[in-house]
Amino acid sequence: MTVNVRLFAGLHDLVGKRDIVLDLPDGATIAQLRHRLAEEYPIVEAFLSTLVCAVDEEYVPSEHVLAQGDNVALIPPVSGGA
Amino acid sequence: MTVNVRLFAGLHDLVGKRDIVLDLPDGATIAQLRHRLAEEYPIVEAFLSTLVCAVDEEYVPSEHVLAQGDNVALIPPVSGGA
Amino acid sequence: MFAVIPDPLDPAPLVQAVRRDEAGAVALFYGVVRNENLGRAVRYLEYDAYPEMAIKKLREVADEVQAQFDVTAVGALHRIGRLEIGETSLLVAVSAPHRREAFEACHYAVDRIKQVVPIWKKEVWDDGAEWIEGHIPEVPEHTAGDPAPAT
Amino acid sequence: MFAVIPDPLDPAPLVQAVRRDEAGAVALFYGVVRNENLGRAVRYLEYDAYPEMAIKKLREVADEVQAQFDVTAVGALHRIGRLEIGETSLLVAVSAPHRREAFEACHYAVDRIKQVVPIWKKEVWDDGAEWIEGHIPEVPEHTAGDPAPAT
Repeated sequence: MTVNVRLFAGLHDLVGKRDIVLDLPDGATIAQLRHRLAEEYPIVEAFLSTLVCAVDEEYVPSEHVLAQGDNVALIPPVSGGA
Repeated sequence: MTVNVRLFAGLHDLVGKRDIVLDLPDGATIAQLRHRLAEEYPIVEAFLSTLVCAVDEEYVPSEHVLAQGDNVALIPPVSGGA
Repeated sequence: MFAVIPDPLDPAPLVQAVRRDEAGAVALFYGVVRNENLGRAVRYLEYDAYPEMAIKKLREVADEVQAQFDVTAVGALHRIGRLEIGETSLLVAVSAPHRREAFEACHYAVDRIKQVVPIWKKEVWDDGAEWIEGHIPEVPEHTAGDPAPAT
Repeated sequence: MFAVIPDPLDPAPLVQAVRRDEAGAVALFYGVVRNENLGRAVRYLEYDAYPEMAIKKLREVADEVQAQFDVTAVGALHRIGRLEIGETSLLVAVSAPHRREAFEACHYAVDRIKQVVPIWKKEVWDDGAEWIEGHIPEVPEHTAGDPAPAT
């Protein structure tokens, strides 16, 4: 299956794209997505420890199971406000 | 000597004037002014216990000595804000 | 910026007046006329003031806030005269490097304004009206430097 | 009123949106771009966001504030894109019957926004730039109701 992955802030700058598509086995979890991401975009690996993921605009844990076509957002530590 | 006395809020409504003039002995204090006020305007007496006075836009104690032509403001408990 | 005026209060110039390049936070307080007080329906308010002294006391409160909190600037406007429900009677703006100080100092400033500034409000209800008695301002102690009272 | 937009933020409609006849107080917070951070001169900021989710999270923070404090309404606007020194990045307005709750709830809302809303700022200095890493948002626990992880 494929999932769409949205990149923000430093990740967006590093990868140079707002959206990428990842190929994952059916029933893959967020944990597996993170592994795949590190394989395909080694530059991202340093960010993984502080990165959380969101699906359908909600933060999800590593055990969360993905479905075909899911929109996953990679959320670095947030720094809005002033 | 004479001093000018400014009235606000409920006192202004009761007396019906913004400013009155009081005749006081030379060297009179705020305490004496309060007595004289109660004599000349008995309607004001009920207010005296919570009233403070200001001279030259500054709160002053009962012992404060007045001078000819002073502008005294009678300040009921304040209730500005919302 | 400090003022006691009968016109509607405009927050924009007040906020502009307290803005500083080193201030990351501005807390702005609106005191608004509400439709009830102590369970009684309010029709409108009427504010009286001793304007010259009120402005002086607003400045003194601002100086006190500046001395006690890590803030960059303070400003306050008070409206007087007749105010309808929903209209703004008081605006207090405080800028500070950080938000905590802006909030705390602004809250303190509003508390102090209600304690020391010679402004009074009359609540007007359907069946009457009353001047609200709030705080009795502190009066400084009589000091040795003052002329001795006449006896 | 909640929005995440690239245009200058206007406080007037936000304050109007939270005004209620029973609210005697409105606390309005301005997050402002300041000229230094941690001792380093800042030239300007660049904000990135996940706007749809950011708006959703602003609403959730407002719901949380409404549940925890005696307030009448909450609104928040966040600006994104390039912001110069002195420009407003965040506006949070809270109305309440009384001032204490307005101040405390507004402060709390700003704290929570900085913890959970997917917005990021890049500081640009004379000699470089850096995306600021602030708070790692809490992630809900994996619950029994979720589909079992594939193994």
